[in-house]
Amino acid sequence: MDQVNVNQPLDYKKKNNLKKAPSIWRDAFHRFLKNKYAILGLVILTFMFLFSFVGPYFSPYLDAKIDVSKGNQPPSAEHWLGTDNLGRDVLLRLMLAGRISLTIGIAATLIIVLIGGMLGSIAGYYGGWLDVIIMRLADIIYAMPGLPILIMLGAIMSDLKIPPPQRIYYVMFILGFISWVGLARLIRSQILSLKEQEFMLATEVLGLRDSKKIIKHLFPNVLPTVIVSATLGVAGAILSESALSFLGLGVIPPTPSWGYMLSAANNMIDFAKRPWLWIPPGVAIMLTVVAINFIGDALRDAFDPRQKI
Amino acid sequence: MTQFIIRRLLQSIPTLIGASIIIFLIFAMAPGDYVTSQLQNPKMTEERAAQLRALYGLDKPLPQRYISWASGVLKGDLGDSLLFKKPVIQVINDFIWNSFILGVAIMFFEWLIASIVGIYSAVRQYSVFDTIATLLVFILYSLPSFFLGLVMLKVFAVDLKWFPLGGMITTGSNYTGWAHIVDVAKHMVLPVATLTLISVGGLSRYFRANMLEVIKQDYIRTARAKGLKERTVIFKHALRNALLPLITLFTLELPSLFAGAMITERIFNWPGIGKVVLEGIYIRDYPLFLGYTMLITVLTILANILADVLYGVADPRVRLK
Amino acid sequence: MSEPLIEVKNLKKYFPIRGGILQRTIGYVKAVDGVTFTINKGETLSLVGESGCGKSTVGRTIIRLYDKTDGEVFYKSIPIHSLKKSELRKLRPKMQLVFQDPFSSLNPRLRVGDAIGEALLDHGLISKNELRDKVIETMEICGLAPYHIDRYPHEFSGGQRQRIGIARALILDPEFIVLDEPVSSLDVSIQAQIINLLMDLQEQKGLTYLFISHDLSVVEHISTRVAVMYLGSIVEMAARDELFAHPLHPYTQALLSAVPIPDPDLKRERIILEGDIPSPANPPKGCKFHTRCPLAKDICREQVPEYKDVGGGHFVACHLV
Amino acid sequence: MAKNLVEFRNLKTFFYTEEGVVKAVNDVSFSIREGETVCIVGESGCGKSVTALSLMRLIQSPPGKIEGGEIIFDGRDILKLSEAEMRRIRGNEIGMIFQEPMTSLNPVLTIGEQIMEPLMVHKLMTKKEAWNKAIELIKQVGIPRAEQIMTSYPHELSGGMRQRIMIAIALSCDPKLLIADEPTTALDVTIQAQILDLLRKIKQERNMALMLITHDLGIVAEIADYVVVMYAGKVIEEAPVRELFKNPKHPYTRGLLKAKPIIGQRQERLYTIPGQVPNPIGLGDYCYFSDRCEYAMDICRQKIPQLAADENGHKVACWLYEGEWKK
Repeated sequence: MDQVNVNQPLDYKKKNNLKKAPSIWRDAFHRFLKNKYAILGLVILTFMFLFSFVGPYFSPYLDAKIDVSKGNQPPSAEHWLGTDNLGRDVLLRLMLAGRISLTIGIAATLIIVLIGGMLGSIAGYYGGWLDVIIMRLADIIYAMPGLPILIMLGAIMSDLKIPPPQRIYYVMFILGFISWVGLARLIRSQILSLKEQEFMLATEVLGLRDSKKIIKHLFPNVLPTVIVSATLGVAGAILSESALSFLGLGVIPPTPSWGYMLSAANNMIDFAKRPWLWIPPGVAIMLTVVAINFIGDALRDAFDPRQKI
Repeated sequence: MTQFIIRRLLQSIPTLIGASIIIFLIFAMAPGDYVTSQLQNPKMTEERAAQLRALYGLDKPLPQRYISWASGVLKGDLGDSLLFKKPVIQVINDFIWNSFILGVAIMFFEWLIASIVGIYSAVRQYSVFDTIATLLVFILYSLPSFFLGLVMLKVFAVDLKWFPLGGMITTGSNYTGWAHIVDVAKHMVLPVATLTLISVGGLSRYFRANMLEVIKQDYIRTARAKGLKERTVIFKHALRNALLPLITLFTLELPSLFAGAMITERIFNWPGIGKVVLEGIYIRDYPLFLGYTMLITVLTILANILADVLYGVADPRVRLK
Repeated sequence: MSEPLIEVKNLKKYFPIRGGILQRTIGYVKAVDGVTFTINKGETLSLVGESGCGKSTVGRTIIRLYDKTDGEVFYKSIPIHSLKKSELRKLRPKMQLVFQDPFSSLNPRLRVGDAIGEALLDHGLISKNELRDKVIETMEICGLAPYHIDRYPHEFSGGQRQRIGIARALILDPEFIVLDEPVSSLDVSIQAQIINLLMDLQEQKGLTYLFISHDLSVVEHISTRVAVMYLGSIVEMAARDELFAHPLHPYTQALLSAVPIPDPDLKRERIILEGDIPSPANPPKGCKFHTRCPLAKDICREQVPEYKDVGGGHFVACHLV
Repeated sequence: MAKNLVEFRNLKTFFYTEEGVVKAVNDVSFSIREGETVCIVGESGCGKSVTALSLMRLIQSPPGKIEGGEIIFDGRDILKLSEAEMRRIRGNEIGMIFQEPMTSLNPVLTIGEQIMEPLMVHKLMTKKEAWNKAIELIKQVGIPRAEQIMTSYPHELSGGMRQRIMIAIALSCDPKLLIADEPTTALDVTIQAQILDLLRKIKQERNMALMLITHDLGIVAEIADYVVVMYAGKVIEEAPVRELFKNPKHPYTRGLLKAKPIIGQRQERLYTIPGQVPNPIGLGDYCYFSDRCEYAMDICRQKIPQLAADENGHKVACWLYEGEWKK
């Protein structure tokens, strides 16, 4: 089939080799790195991760026994953040608590992404009565007040005498099951609008199999929204977990958590006289959540530069 | 319009029933109940406990208990609070209005500040104000409410002693009239400041995004092409459109006026429904907690309907014939 | 040369309007209200008309992108709308569609080479290693440089994107292509390039086109036969020269006289139609054009005109002809 | 010969984007006489709309900025005026209508309110006077049931009716100049005919200059007195309408005229201008059309041609017409 000389094709002056153009994800990554808030967020978050997961190995008190005689010492050379009422080093507790809070935050978000993502895409892609059921369920959960339900479930966990180490997993699932609705609705509405786009109609005309439509066309276009809301979701999950633990209904001793450390402020003397007990965990939560929000916002701009807000 | 309201009410009935079932199931999951937690005190004997349970109908099978509870709720009888030994309705009525005053004050300041900051930073985009405001909003947006509350108490109450350490009125004082109002106001400052700062971040970002979206529309360019003053273009043409989605947001926030911020009320020892219900949960006062959660769920559903109706009234395009 | 490739018999496509409390169907938008025509192999039939006349809906219903409400569509006497999903999928490569908007018809996150070649692979019509050469070959046929194969759509101009859309359809070696306003959103100089490309491809590969447009001058250039649509029905259909030389239906005459001609000295008496295009949700009774027709009589207001051949394949639906 | 109402002198309007500086309007000069209809014609991205927005000083900065040149309107340099003085001109001495009637009216304000606004701001009319004048204007632009239209909202009107309302608003203060930026591009051809007919009627009734921006040469032939052809931010040719169509000089203008199929004059194959409009960023000192031009000479790739007029005022910027010895 001789080549048709339709009109001389585009000039080849600017010929460059056939190397693959940088993928769309690498472009987004470059835009992400150009955003100074993102860098700030990344720095803080990496610090918090190192502080929590690597820090403890540098602490001399890693296997120190509880020694009430050394309790409630203010910050000093040996104990940079002083000691708590059981004589434990507050700095070490903070690090160990960080592990728990970060793990729960991420795990809860993964659950949210799993449930919300799946139900949202099924409702959006297949529609019909499936969509109605899922959305009806979402309405119900959305109507119920979040915090009271969390508190109630926390109280039940205490009654069921669930051992502290297992409680962490229950808290993750609870947080996940309560807050998947937002993401499900977001994904559903995005899929519905994508399905109207001409390039999705084109996949129908081309006769592509459903699997190809979902994996190569819908998924890459929904992924950015999922990544952004998942990132912001981690921040939300950490805040909820620490609130629950602060009320003594989430993670409870001996498992350390920032929220529970903060509840030290409930006793008047510690609150007024020993701020080193409860201020550091508060600052830790704030730093982590601010960092995650910076990253989430920068990701949103990186993926969709047009939506500059 | 009425047709729309009827349809939305009918649609929300299944949601309400579904929510009530789930909430009741959660409570039913609880292993013990009030009665068992009483077993510790010596006077309580086994068969006395059985009698009590029968009295409260705790021994019947689950669906039956749900039916009796639900029918009670429909008749407005939410059962008795175990903590206060009085009908839940009364307990709620006693404390909810304290939460309401706090809620109204918070919402007022929140919307006032957020609208000013949001609109100004949208109109003056990329200005110094805008960058600082965005940064500040970001930090406030990520603060845990209880931590901010504690810090406020520590700084302003304990150290500087500008404001009382908590509660609603100075203990032991029986001011009346104006003095009482001033006293309550003084007690309100810290909790209101805390919750306003927490919520102003998200709302001002929303104001800013909305204004930016509207400002780049064609009809704003038309308004400028008419030679109108910039103030008219922004406050008459742009703002009216930017406020539309915010009506929905405002209405959806109304239930929070009644819900009361549990944690903040506890930190500031503010005698609102939030604090009371929270204390109730520690001694497993399920009827009170159940009643409270249902009330908030109903209010949320009604707020959703009201939001759609108000949006229809405000936006001529949607004005439902 | 002229055995029919596509036969359309009394095709109807209604979109339901929901309303009332239970969102029951309370009416229909009769987008396509009984349309009959055939397209012979290697021919270009144009559907021309203004917005809301249903031309795009006809194009999409023929290849079963939308399911029909009534009537029949045959491709080589295969009833398209009664095929099972799998049978339809096998037939898809034979009938393709090129979209109007170059910016939304390409997946922004898929490389151009994959967008063109993926269907060929998915239908198993080619092996993986031969794919890249086939894509490059098709791109060159459509006037795209091979080194664009790995780029993303946002790096291309409107004209180039339309070429990618054409390559995506062409690579499947189709027999019939619906061109849904392919050049409407392009500049004049780019429009000419795409029109020439389409006509050359038709010549070499014996393609059959259904060309949908609102631009009569482009239609006159590219079509073999032309059908004029108004509010869901064909009001006139004839061979190109016949229709442009002797338009019989008043709407066709008005359409032709409304097209601005780039010749300042041309003085011609212009037919300006009054009023607006009625909404397809409740079209006028009798002849749908009677509300705007300068020659409307009483019969036009009551009776639907018969769509008849007035000689030599020149169909028209008007009482006065 | 009526005196010049508007004079663009070496206007430069640039846009500062992340990828670089886009010289949307790059040293543009032409003028519009009183009561005259000048059509600015060119393809997308040639700078025709930016020229009009620069005259109205509606360029959004950042990212846009008027870098240089002058715009003399009725004897005053628009670029030197204070914002307050400029506001007195906008909507009062210059009216403007846009391409998208569907989004150009404020969806939450009634039609009446939007027509009365300029009347009350510029003509200091009372609400009552403005109301009556608005009804009169609605009738003038050919819309029936004016009172009912006053209280209805934009979404209740069709595209054609909304464009008529835009015209009513633009004409409300009897402007000396009406700018119409592709007024009929988004409309169906029968509705477009109505709007063009209305514009012609208005042109006769009022001694008002009309600056019409379009990419459709058919519209230019029907309504223009004088034509300015733009390409990649520059004016490449300008002439009275009959002269331009009868004797097009610039290869781009000739190409445009041949590329558009014309009813009744069917060609076997459309003439095509190869390639596409150049990337507006980093355009150097050469004729921007050179890489698409059949007649391109070396000089074309080295130096930007200047606008030069022939004997009957037909200006063109192309080296074919400017023999090297003339310079």
